[in-house]
Amino acid sequence: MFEKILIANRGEIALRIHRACRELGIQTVAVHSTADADAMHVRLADESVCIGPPAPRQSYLNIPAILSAATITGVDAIHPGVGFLAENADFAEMVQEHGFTWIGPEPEHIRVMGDKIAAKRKVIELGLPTVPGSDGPVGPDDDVAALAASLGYPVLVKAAGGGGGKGMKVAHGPEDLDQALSLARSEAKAFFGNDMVYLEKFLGKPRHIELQILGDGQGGVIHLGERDCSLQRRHQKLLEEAPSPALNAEERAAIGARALEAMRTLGYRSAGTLEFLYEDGHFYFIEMNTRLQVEHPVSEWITGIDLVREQIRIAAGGRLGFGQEDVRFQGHAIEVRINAEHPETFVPSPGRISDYHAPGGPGVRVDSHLYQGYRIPPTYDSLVSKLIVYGATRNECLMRLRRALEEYVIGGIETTIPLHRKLIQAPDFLNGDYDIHWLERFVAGDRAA
Amino acid sequence: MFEKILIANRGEIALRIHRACRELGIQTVAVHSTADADAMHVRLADESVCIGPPAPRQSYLNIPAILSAATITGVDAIHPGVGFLAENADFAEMVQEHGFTWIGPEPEHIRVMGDKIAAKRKVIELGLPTVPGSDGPVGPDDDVAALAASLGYPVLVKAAGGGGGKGMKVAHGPEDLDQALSLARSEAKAFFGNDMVYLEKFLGKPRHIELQILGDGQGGVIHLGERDCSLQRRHQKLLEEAPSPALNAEERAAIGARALEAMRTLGYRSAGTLEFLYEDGHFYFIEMNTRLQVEHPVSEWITGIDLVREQIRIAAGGRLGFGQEDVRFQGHAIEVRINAEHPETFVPSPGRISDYHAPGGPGVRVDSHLYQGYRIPPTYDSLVSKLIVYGATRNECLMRLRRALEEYVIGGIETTIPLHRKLIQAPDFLNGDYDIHWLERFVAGDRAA
Amino acid sequence: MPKFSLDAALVRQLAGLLDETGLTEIEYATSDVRVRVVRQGVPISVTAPLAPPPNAGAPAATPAEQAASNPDTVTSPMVGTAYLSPEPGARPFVNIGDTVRQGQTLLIIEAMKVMNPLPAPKSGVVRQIFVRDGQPVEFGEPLICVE
Amino acid sequence: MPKFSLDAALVRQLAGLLDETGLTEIEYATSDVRVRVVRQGVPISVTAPLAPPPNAGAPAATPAEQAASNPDTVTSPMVGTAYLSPEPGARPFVNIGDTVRQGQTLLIIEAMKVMNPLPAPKSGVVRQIFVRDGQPVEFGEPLICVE
Repeated sequence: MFEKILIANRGEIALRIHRACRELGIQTVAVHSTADADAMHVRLADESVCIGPPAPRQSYLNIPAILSAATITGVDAIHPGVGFLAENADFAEMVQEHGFTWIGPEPEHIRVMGDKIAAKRKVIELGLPTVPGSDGPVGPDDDVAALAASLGYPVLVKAAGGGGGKGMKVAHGPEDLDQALSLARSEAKAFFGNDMVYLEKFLGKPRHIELQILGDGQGGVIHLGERDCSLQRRHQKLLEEAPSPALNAEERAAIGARALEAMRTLGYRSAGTLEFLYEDGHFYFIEMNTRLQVEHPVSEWITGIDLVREQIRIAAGGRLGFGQEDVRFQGHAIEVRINAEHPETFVPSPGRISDYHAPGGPGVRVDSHLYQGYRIPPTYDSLVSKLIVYGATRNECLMRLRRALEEYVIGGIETTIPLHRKLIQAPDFLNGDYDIHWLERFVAGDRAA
Repeated sequence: MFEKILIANRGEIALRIHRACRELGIQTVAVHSTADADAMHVRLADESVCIGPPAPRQSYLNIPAILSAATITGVDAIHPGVGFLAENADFAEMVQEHGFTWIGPEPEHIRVMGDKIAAKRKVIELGLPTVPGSDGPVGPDDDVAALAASLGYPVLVKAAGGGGGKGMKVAHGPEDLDQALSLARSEAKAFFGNDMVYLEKFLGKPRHIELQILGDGQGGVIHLGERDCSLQRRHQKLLEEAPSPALNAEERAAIGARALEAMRTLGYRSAGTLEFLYEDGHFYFIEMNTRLQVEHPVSEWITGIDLVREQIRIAAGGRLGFGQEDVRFQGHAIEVRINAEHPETFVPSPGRISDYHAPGGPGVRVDSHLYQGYRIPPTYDSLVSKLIVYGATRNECLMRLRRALEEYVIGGIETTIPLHRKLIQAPDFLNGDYDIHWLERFVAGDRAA
Repeated sequence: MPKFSLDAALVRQLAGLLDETGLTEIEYATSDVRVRVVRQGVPISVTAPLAPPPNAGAPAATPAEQAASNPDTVTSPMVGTAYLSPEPGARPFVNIGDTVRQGQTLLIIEAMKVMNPLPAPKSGVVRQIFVRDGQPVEFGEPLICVE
Repeated sequence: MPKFSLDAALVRQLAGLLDETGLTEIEYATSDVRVRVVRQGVPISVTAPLAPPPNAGAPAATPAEQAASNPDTVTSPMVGTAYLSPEPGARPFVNIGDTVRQGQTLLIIEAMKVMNPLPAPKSGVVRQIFVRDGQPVEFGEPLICVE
């Protein structure tokens, strides 16, 4: 086992990794920017090294600085956390070339999954379902009507060069197709200077459901069930739960079995997440995150598996030591993300924490680097706390979440706690009846009210 | 289900009950003395009533005041918590006579178990093992040698009127018996004016092991396994763990089956605890606590059963709804009691909390009414926080405890946190090799060092 | 002698700068004038564990607290229900402006179905009655003021 | 009488300097004007989440912090290992008391197996050397003082 690990990250995730290390009897080295000298994980770490000024490019993304810090402190391994360099295959390779162990997947797997097109090709080869569509741009000579019919309406016409919703048109039936094609083509031409378009099956109200994977790279692979992360605003997840209120045991087992088969073929090592859109009983792969995720605690709680501990054990050469049949799903867990943002306008709110009191009692976990007197720097992302609650049933879990949100005090800055307090009153949410567009509407309606 | 519950207690246990109520959607009424107007549970409760001055006799033990508070707030039920009136059978009866539901056992069961001699007689009748001994005083005509031989050496000669170790002598073999008898008799005569003595089997290094019981009073009874509470100083528990490192599954099942049979015969309702001494594979009943216990969270964690929620459900007429075969024991849990006391001299240390930061992350539960700026009144007991940690194995649990103790900050007063930090280094404790005398020796050695 | 002229606007401006900058003291002097403004840090953290109650930050005591600390105020010796007259519909024991003798019943507190008369602790004039007939009262709650 | 003119920008600038330097008070006077700004004791709770570090409560900055804030101090531009001489056993680049020219190499920082010479930012005299040969240094760590 490792004696000393460098944590190449900041905030709550750095603290999370520090805790896992301490519980394994491993010493920690915190690297930090000048803006984070007083950060919780820096104060708790056995050693700390200042690696640069506040700007991430000069500190948390500064590969030479991080590798130098690893060298001068003599660590065995580097954990990249979430974000920053966690999915940088070059960094993973350099870590290994410098003689440190990389606590993460094979760089090759990071690389292939980091490229959207390569990833899609790869998982199709591995037998996972993706959003069906044209294999490439559709030209004037293609039988678009036949293709659209084979995909099943509604279909989406999408600019090849596009993004941000521009050059995207939905055809709800054959009668819309021509118009959608010509509109998308002219928008594509106007915005991207290229009128090539793709055709894709359109999902009107999908859920975002992802599967937590853990492999040892030695043949052992399990999944920890799914997380429902449909509650998003501008593609930022705000609340995640496991299991999904939309899935039944058969669907879970079926997608789980396909995913295990794929990951076993790939020989995947460490923690990873397969993200899917889910609609009408079907899963459509969107991407794979080859790292730990912010919302990993909900999977930990319903399975009793400590993902960070397992990442470290596996990186040290350990095997999983158990199979899918040993993974028991028990109860329900919800994570709410508490951001330093105004709960209605979402304007960031850095500043000094004048009051801090975390909720306690049974079934409550708080992963946060906040403390009274801490000053949140304006330089980094706004996630300041994850409140995770557990209950034997979803209803117990919801009631506990409500009670914990009543207790949580973060003073001196604005946070999204009031938004979560409103969310927990919304009948749709309580009924588990939401898709990836629901939260945007909820927030908009809320602001109009 | 109840709409409103009065919590007739203070401190962390009042907060614990408040949390259970909120999670069931039940409103709470906090009653408090003038010294507790700023207490956490008072601030979180839906309503609060000041019932008297700081002295417990005039507030938390003031039955008319509590019943009046229940009347003017219109509650459905009263939860007595732990201590104060929790084992007062008269109070339980008065609560019922005034038309409120008593969240606890039958007053008759509280009464019989509250009397040491009646309790011992009762549990013998119910088939539980007690410390064997003479049924009454041994006279000059009794065949003491035969009785001692039947109990098995060593035996304890005990003054009938005695207490505090006076008039107690141990005979390690037949050769010591006459001298022990005559010494005990003369001490008994000198100290208590009565030379009658009892004979009892002597336990040299017993463990304190207790069994958590939960009955619905309608035929349903389960146990939640044992807790090992051997780490005591002056009969005050400082750390409790479940399961006991000394017991194996057969012993657990055997004592559990006998206890269930006894409690089913008794028709026990609500939470309760059977306390035993345990030595060389044998259990000896010492007393039954007919209430919730401070250390209930460790049993909650290894079984997933919320004891306070169940107490409330059962008081409202609910049935258990599951049997012993449904109770699954999983993992290991430890509770450390954090008292506002000097960690070496144990001198109480009330005062203002200048800094407060509770540990977080996976597998950590904190039940505490502390907050930064709170002033601990000097009037009540010194328990200010319970840190409960969980791990898949005892070793994981110990490592997590160590890490959580590293994170816990309580400033402005002295606490027992430093003692626990030392305890977690002690090889005997880490090996689970301790009895009820161990902690006294550890503390004494520590102070001499 | 020239009249002292207070530049209140300047003080307000400096007070605003205190807020803006988070300073606790500013001293500013020129050859003609010297101004020093100070704001002592109110430790907000005392009320940490809850969202601040509606009156948080108000330095003054609540009216009830003020009344309770007035030595002329009779506070409730127990939890219960206050009755201002001996029975429903009867005339109240005392009215504002009445002169009362020490020991005279001011009102009744019902607790545990027992009626507990509350005697006047001293002779004087009833200045205020803080409770309504039939109102629940807690320990220490101000009931009546006899001066 | 001249109207008092408050230079709010000056107060803000001083408040900013308080933040930047970690001071609690600045008094600044010229022949015409005197300004003093204070920020009361940074609450101890800033160091809450840990048992106070050994120097907690010490109001003064640590020597390293003092050195780092001295404009004559050259701090490390990167994480690495500091070498005071071009190769093992060679004479050091500079010694205390030496006069150096702007651009002259003061020491070398090794990072990622690359030797990075650190040039003197200005000409002057070497007053202090804060690091030993071969010592690991972090970003911003004081290395050398050239006055």
